[in-house]
Amino acid sequence: MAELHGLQLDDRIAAELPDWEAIVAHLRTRRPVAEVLRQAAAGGRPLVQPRCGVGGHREMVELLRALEPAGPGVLSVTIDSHTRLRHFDTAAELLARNPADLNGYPLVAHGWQRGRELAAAVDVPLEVRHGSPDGRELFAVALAAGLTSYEGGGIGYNLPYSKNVPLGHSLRAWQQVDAVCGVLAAEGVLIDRELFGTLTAVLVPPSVSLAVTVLEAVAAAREGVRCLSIAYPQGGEIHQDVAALRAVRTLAARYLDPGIEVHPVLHEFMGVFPRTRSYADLLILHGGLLARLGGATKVISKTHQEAYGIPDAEANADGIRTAALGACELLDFVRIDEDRVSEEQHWIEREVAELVDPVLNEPALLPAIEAAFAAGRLDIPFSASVHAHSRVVPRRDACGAIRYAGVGALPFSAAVLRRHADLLAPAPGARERSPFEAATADIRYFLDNEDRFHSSTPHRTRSEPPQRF
Amino acid sequence: MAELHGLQLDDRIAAELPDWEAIVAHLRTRRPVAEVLRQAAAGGRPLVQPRCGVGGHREMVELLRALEPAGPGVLSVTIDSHTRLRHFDTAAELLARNPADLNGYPLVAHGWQRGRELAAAVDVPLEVRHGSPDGRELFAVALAAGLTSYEGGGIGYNLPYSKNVPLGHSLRAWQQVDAVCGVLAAEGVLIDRELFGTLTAVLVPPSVSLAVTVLEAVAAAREGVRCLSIAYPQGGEIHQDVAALRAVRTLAARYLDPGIEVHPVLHEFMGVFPRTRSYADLLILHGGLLARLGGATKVISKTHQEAYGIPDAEANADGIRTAALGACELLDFVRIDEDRVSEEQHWIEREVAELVDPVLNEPALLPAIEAAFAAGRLDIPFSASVHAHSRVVPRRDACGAIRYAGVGALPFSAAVLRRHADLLAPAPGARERSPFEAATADIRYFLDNEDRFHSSTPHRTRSEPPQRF
Amino acid sequence: MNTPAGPADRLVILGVAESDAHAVANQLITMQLQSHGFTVLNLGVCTPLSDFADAHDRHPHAEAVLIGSLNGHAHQDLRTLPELRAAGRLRCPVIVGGNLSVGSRKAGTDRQRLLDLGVDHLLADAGGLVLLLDMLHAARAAELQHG
Amino acid sequence: MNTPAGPADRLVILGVAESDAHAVANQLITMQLQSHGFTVLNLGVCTPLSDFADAHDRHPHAEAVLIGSLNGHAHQDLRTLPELRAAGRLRCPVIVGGNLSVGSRKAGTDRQRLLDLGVDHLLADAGGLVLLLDMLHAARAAELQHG
Ligand code: B12
Ligand code: B12
Repeated sequence: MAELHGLQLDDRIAAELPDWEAIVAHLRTRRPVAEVLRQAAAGGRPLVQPRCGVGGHREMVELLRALEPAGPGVLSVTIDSHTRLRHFDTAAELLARNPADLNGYPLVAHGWQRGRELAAAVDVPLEVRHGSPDGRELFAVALAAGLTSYEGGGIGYNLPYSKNVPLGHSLRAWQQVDAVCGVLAAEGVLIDRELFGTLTAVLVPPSVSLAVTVLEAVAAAREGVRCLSIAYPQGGEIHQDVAALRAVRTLAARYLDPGIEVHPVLHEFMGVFPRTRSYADLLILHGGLLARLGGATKVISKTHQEAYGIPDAEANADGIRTAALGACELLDFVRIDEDRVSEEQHWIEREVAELVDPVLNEPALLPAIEAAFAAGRLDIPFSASVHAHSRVVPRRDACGAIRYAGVGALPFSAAVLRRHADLLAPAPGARERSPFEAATADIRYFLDNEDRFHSSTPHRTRSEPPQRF
Repeated sequence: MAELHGLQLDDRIAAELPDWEAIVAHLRTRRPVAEVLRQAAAGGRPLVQPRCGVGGHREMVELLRALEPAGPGVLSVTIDSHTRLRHFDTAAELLARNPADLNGYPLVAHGWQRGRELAAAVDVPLEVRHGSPDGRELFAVALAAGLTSYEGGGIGYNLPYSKNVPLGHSLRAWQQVDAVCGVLAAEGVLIDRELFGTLTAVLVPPSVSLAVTVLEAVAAAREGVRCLSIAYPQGGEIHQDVAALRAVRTLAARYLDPGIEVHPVLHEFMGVFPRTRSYADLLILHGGLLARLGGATKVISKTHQEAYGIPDAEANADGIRTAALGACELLDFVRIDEDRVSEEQHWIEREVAELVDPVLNEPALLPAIEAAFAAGRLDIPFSASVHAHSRVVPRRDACGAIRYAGVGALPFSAAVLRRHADLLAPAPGARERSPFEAATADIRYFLDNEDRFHSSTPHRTRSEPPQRF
Repeated sequence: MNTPAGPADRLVILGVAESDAHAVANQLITMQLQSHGFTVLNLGVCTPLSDFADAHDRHPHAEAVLIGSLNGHAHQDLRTLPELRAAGRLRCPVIVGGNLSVGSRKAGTDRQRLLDLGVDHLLADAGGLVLLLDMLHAARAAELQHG
Repeated sequence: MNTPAGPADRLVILGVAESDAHAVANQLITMQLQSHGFTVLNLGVCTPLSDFADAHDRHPHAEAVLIGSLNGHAHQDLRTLPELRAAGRLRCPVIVGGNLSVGSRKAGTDRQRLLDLGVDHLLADAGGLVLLLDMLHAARAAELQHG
């Protein structure tokens, strides 16, 4: 293990990096993502950022250049799965053999010099998006490449992204990353740290998402992080989603030092996506509109190829434009039932408090988080990891909003439990569904909406199942 | 001149037609458009109808079949310009020489038998859309073909569509058409008559559009017409447009027998259309949303190729879907500033009353209409015809709503005039624009919005001028 | 030296093709040319080519005949141009502008067949119109001077 | 006659490929198979192929090994199948399902190269899974009977 300013790194990777002063000097020459976010926040319209990453370097440069004219505010370097899991050798091997087989850009295998080439290829600044339970090496390479925004956190990049990395390990790995950002911030170099509240992306109740990001944000702030992007995944019911996005700001005001910049980020719908271009485009546009109504600084766009596979550049550029259109002037007239939003926001904030306050009241934050997940007092649905109980059972109510049908050991008050039970009370005479049927229907929500749309007139064609191989 | 039940027709064309009883018998076998409209009105979501017409018969059948799966509620037989102007021979000649050179389907040249083939080719019923100052022959052929919906009126299909057809002539031609519909209605065969409030389509003040259709509606009702679709062209400012659509119903209640079915119809934006697919699609979607908010029974869709030329089938199908998406469930949450809408609606209704009441108070309606246009007490902007003064000067206000910068001899009250003057008062210190500059900017409104959208982020590409030859 | 005619004397004949009722561009172009000092004889929409020829017969000093066509029927509506020209009429520059064929994807042949009819200039946009008229005017002045 | 084993005895081994963390389908399929009476040994996400082989060694009567792959890395993640099979392991039907290559337009070759590795069945959707398992089961029963 080598060390880069407190960051413990694999020796081989550390050996390739420039020294700390050179890294900082180069970072100072870059336009920080934090500045772009601040501008967007001031302008009142969310900036749009796509996910994008392909294996080959030349292909990645071309991809970024192809997307820039669509007007993203930030571009992504989305990392492949092998690199995320620290299988750097597999990534390097596949890169040598068949780069098109990689589902992202293996930045560690390419090395920081190529990272700088990516950053130089476009005017728009870049963020590294990945899903590494332990993202230290990747972070070091990204820093050396001059990238000023880095996604991830010890909970959100562990539980959805790996099977058996102990939370204690990931939380401490990310603590080191945050501490480096703290050092840099103190030197005047601002790194935007985005927290992945999206989690397993499918039917995540807003308070689960927000509880996780609040805890990660508090942890990051304690290490000196000064710019935080807090991401929430669109669930599909707009009043709930607007409320959740707005709650990001109120929760930040409650739990964080006011000197920290906080940017709510919307991840456009991350579940099973519509299959027809027209309905997919509507959902993408709808996400842009939601982002504006919810006061997000940034929206991560989807594409009409989402159901099929990693999108090509054209579809991705279209997605950026479509999301931006949802947030554009022509729809500024749109009002929403504010009473309903306030009601949702009130309960979301209350639920988050019930989840995080006991943890924050413990003397040591990271062990308290670990213990809470071990006891199921914190939990996420559909966990990939064995380190969350996954006893939370999310269910859509009649309006499509995501409620708790089961809370496992989450320490919710009776009032909260009663509200969810009431909201999920079956319509009188409704047929009982098995848990499997109910989960399937809730997951396929937009697919069913899409089918209903396409078959609402007698002759309209329905969507076809995606061709996947 | 031959006669078909009161309809005076060119001998050659009349000679080809089946006799009246055979026409009526066939009409009885068709599903009337009126029924489809009634269903849509009850369902609360506008049905979508495209414009569509190509010269060749086989091509037209294929076009209708290609559009049906996109889910239109009604399909169009859009007629070519020669036929509209009763240049039946030119249409027939061009049909023989090069059908692709026709900008619509020359139904008279093809004949009623082929019209029946069109109707049989699809399950969705058909409407004839044209723009004939004198549409009697075309109507007779359409009836014989079994088509149950026919667009046009003595004002709206004259002033925008020809140079020098006296209003007296067109009003009486359409009176005959309406009278035949009245006879049919009395026999239980309902023909939907759509009135073209769209007029010259560019910057038409709502009260001009509605005044014309109210007068045409009253004239039609007096002849016995029982199903009226009243079309209004989207101007681009949503509160004004919603108000105008809703005013269709209140005005109908005020001026028409309650036994007459009235359907508000929205024509999606008919002016200079955006050039990029993404912004064009947004405007098409926006029109669908507007139609639902305004309570339209039907929306006539546009396509992303509008700026370029008559759309191909694929673009047209996409336009149908996109308009329908704007009116679909996923956007049912959208609220609008209802106070602003009510305020607009109040003034629109008042203006319409100020325009039509003096005319309706005259003893004979058609001569009164003629006299009012001759005196400029009724008028339209950008008239194609010498029989309107075209002294109405429309101008967009700061919000984009269409106001009167000049009213010519329209008999507006001082209150109305003052309101428009106030709304158009230039911002203090604003540079004065020439009438040409102002008109150009107002006409290019969505083009400018589009450019602003595309250049709102530094690297986004702007729209290119359309390639037109 | 022959002084070119001052703008006040510059007359153009404007109108829209026979089957075409699109009036807006026609009225805007009138305003635009007038603001540049032209006298515009506007024949309006739905004007047969023979009416343009008649107008030119009445105003032989008109600099150009400007015909708008938006509905896609330009070729059919201008088909008698060769005949009229053969009869010695419309012997001034004929400038055609607008949207000159049916459909949203234009072929080069659409352009060519209009030129083949004898149309002198094709413009997609009215923006370049004054410039074109000025150039034609200057060229004629030069011709008169040297010719 | 050999009675086929009742559903209660039917065991399948399920998991997600090595580089892949997509958990939702995995958990739904578990529910689905359990509701059809299967016993599911779920190895969860990010499971190397050797772990599937180890599990099969421990449970040789498992009817099939079901591997999900959604992230596009199916081929790389299953590359050691020929080796393992050569070593006499994983000698049961291997069924792979999900989204089996990178990109939104799939080539026929993506499918073929998985079959070339020795994958027995490819499914895009879990809908047909029980049917497939039943067919394999019936075929094996028939084999035992006649063989
Ligand atoms: C939710 C989701 C995530 C979540 C997963 C959370 C979790 N841990 O479960 C998060 C956000 C973490 C995520 C991460 C990533 N994801 Co993801 N994700 C999705 C998404 C949106 C839905 C998947 C889902 O849960 N569906 C619900 C289940 C019920 O449906 P399903 O998975 O399709 O399963 C059905 C079939 O596939 C089949 N099936 C599935 N498994 C099996 C197994 C067997 C044996 C059988 C018979 C059938 C079968 O039957 C199921 C039911 O019908 C899809 C896109 C989409 N809308 O479909 C992308 C998608 C699968 N992800 C994708 C990718 C690439 C990734 C990442 C690599 C990031 C990246 N580079 O973009 C990382 C993965 C990191 C890693 N190490 O694997 C791509 C795959 C691309 C490709 N193949 O070309 C997709 C298609 C998105 C896209 N269009 O780019 N993802
Ligand atoms: C408004 C409009 C109408 C109104 C016209 C009202 C009126 N009387 O003026 C109404 C609704 C009545 C109408 C009717 C029809 N229309 Co129309 N209409 C339009 C629309 C939406 C805008 C036109 C406009 O006013 N633009 C504003 C002016 C300022 O711009 P412009 O016309 O483009 O003019 C510019 C240039 O073209 C050029 N230019 C124009 N004229 C000239 C002349 C000269 C000499 C020069 C140099 C330059 C020049 O300079 C101008 C300024 O830059 C266009 C589509 C669009 N969005 O562009 C369709 C459009 C022109 N119409 C079209 C058609 C086909 C028709 C119809 C035949 C119906 C049909 N089959 O669909 C009928 C015409 C009937 C007839 N007899 O002609 C098509 C033409 C298709 C093609 N060429 O392939 C278009 C393009 C719509 C489409 N995409 O299908 N229309």
